[in-house]
Amino acid sequence: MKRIYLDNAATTKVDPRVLNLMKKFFTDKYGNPNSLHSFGIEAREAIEISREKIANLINANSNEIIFTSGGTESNNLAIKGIAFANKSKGKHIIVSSIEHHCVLETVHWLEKNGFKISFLDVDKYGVVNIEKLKSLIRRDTILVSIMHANNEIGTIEPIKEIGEICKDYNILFHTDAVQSFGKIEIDVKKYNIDLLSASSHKIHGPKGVGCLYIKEGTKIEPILHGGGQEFGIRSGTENVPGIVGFGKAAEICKKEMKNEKRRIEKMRDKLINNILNIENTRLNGHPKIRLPNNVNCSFEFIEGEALIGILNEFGIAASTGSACSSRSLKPSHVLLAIGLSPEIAHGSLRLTLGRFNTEKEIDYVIKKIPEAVEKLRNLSPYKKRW
Amino acid sequence: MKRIYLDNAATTKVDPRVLNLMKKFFTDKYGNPNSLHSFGIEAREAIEISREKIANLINANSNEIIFTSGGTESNNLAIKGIAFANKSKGKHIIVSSIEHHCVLETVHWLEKNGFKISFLDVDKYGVVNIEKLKSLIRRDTILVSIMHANNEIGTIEPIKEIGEICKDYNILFHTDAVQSFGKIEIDVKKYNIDLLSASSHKIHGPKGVGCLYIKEGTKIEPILHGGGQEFGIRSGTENVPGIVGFGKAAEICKKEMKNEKRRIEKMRDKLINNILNIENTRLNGHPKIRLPNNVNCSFEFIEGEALIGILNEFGIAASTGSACSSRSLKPSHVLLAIGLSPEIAHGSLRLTLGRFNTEKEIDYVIKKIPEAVEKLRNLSPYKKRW
Amino acid sequence: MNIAEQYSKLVMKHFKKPHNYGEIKNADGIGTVGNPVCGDVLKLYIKISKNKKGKEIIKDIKFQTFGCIAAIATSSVITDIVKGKTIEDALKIKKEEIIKKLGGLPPIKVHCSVLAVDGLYEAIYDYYKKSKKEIPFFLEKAHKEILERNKKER
Amino acid sequence: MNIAEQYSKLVMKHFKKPHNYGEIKNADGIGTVGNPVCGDVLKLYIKISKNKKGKEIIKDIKFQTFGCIAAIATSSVITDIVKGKTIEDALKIKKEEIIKKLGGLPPIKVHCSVLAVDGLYEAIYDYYKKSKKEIPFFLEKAHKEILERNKKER
Ligand SMILES: Cc1ncc(COP(=O)(O)O)c(C=O)c1O
Ligand SMILES: Cc1ncc(COP(=O)(O)O)c(C=O)c1O
Repeated sequence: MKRIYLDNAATTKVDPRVLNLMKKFFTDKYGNPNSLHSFGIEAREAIEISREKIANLINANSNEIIFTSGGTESNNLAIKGIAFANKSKGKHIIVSSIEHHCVLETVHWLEKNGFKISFLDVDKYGVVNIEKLKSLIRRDTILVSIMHANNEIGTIEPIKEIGEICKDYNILFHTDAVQSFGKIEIDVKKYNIDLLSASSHKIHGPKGVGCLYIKEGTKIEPILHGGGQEFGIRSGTENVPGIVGFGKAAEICKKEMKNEKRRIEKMRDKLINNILNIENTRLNGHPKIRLPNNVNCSFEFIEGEALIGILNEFGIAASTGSACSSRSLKPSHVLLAIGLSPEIAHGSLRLTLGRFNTEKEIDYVIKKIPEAVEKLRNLSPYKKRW
Repeated sequence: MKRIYLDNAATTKVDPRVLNLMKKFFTDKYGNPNSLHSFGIEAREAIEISREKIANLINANSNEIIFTSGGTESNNLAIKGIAFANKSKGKHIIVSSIEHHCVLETVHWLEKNGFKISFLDVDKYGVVNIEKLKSLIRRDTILVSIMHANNEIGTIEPIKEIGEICKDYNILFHTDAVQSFGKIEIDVKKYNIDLLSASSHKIHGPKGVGCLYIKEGTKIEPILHGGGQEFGIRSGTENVPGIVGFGKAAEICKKEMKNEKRRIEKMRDKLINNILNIENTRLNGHPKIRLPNNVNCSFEFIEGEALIGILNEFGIAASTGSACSSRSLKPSHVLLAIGLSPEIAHGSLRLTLGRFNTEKEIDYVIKKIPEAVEKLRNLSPYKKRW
Repeated sequence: MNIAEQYSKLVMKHFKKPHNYGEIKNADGIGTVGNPVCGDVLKLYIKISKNKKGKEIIKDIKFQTFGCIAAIATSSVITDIVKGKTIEDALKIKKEEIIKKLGGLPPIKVHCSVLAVDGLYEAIYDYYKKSKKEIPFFLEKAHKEILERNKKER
Repeated sequence: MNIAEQYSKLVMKHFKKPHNYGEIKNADGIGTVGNPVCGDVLKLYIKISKNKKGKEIIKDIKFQTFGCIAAIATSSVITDIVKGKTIEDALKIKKEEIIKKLGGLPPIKVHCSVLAVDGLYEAIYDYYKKSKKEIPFFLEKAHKEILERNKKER
């Protein structure tokens, strides 16, 4: 059976052009970039070229890019690294209530270790409350961390305004751009961003590599100590093929962003329009200010994991914010934060598009989703009302 | 020019069999192992198979293996994770003085954060002083971390004895086995090891992946917080192709260890014997109890970086413990710890063998090294004596 | 956690083609258990008649479920198990039997098998109630416990 | 840090084929600078004669170096620079000139160019001393500073 992958917010297929470039760094140019000899030289050159490509995509300087093992590590490094380096200045950090787990768990850990955390709430579309942000700022606030775009509902946050506020108050601003990086324009200078996290496997690059942009001059403490790689900020032998792949993936994104955005938005809108034709269905996230590739809907009376199960039988790979799909048996904190009742949160479906999705696939999906919903609603004790 | 790679302790060429298995996980089975659908299923299965292969190599259970981004992260996780989880019990940690930077820098960081560290010295061969170990143990000692084999001089430490002592005193024992894993036998049960670090790129697997063995029931705090992957101990989307490659690499090591050890030891001994024929030259590390693939010698009157430079011109990739090759301008702490004077440490050369080295290559190297040494000694103001 | 980690082939079989789903219009007893807030609601309909020996049996049983794959599969399998059984025997069912019939359930989904058993108890309780029969002590007790469970997160 | 990061093509050229290396048996002046503990020792030999105008020139110069690639390359290049120069002009050499002639040096290796200049000063100092000439004040001062530097880590 042909499979249709609509879970590109979870991870993506590596672009063959990316893999192609990576290959020789496994079995041919396999040196350690810290070695003196020719194998080391060619590996070093390769990662520096990648660094430039990444920097280019967000208007940074290449010495501001630190390679990590992925988005989770980048967020941990950004938040813990800034917290530890600035604890003499203050111990208060502000994050939004819809951050990714790796931000939330990190600040919870900091909270247990003497830091104070404020959680900024969001409106029904998932947009953070800018006025509230100002009121949360204290004299000991050292960091504001607010994601660029939400991974579940696709809402894009007003990071330019947030950056300005942080600048005015002289507070460091970190943004988790894992979902927006390479998909929509980012300019760290224009947006006054001090730290920015990105992950390779979300942009058709390989898994196991990510980066943290750190504005020049920003004091940060490492979280992985050792040989002093990555300007002393992130030790560990560099993942050369991974970094090369990430760089290539970023380069492709930059080149193709404009057209891809248009192409993917068109498919997104087609999906949304058709899904909303199903009765007792709603769109989650902002109707306009959302990622080009994100669709998130809730179907009343059915549960998301079961829906994923049926779609999977149809060859469609999708995701849900239902409790039943999580380890914790709690529905998505993001869906609850935008005011969904738990039962509606349980019935959510996320479809996220990528470079390799086609119009034809979308047409198939549009046919199959009502079928799947209908099948589960037929099993449900609630058919028209709760 | 054909190049000869003799820096396998720094990193290794990925075995084509490994890359071959990895490939489809980039562009075909590219799912996120945490996804519900079929892409997720196949990715999950793949990493669980890898986990078993890794566990097999060291006689662990597969739920005792945590995948990380490499040896550096494994060591950071082991030491910080145990320190944080046990700080109510005690804050004293013992490490050897010849640990890898990522262990030493980690304990230095802990020291700055309220932990007490004791450094165990070594004899002239780099073997830790077992009697001294016992005398360093205190009532608040929570962890002993001593490497299995040293990355510079190849000396193998008596970890079985250390494991017994730790068991007797009821102290956790961590060993950095990055250099020994897959090369010599390890049995975590027989050796009473509680935590063990390994890295894929040292055993002809891909860079950017490693693992930490954590004995079942051992309390440890994560250092990367987030989605709760890897049994909640190491968050972040799993590097599926990397993990698959690491597993395959471990499987090959297990299968071929016996023969490979013999083959590589033979080349090692040939190298050593021939190098020691050069006058004013000595072997560093233990003459017998050393890694099958490690050669480390010092040539008087010349400096290592220059020697690497000339060997590189001959197409030979090697490494040195000279200050000039390091960021810090300090010679190798390992060479100093075994009692070498700085000038002798500066003249050190490390040759480390791997699966793809051949007898023929070794013959060429044996011819070229005296030439290189001679060339530099001709430039040197010291010819026969300091 | 994903489907592979969680679910046996048998679970998936029941999920894909559930047995005995739907409503029984003139049911003799209906059990409704679970809580939509937790993402699991099961409604079990039973039809009672007597066998040759004059014992009451569950002649027909159907379910409606709002819930995950495991909830649907456990609902389906319990209808298989008890259909045709005497009420007496049906009341002997344990969650372990359901789990076994499904070739296992992941630990985090065991509560779904409890839900199925609860649903059956409640349907029988409802039948007793409606038909004004005397309700055995243990069933009265179970009923109270189930009401408690429905309020909490499962 | 590796060779690519550090070294220009010119550095590598001098390293691979150093100019003017070796000893001058009956040198007029010898400068020895650096410290083997730090991994850098340079010995510069000079031979002095007079040019047509009667000024003293460095007629020949050779070096011996125990040290890294940068140490060898800076040694080689300073011999190129000063060979044939008057002592007066030779003493005007700055480390910047050496670095420029090598197409740059990585920051961590700049001390090697200082070593080369020091070696030259010391060789000239030694020549003045041996030939019992009056030592200019600035050279005496430089000599003292160099002795200090030799003791420390460079
Ligand atoms: C918004 C966001 N932040 C962080 C992460 C973590 O990135 P990674 O999977 O590379 O660890 C993800 C994806 O999982 C994400 O969507
Ligand atoms: C003994 C030892 N420990 C730890 C490491 C670090 O491993 P990695 O390079 O995978 O971070 C290395 C190699 O660099 C090593 O040789």
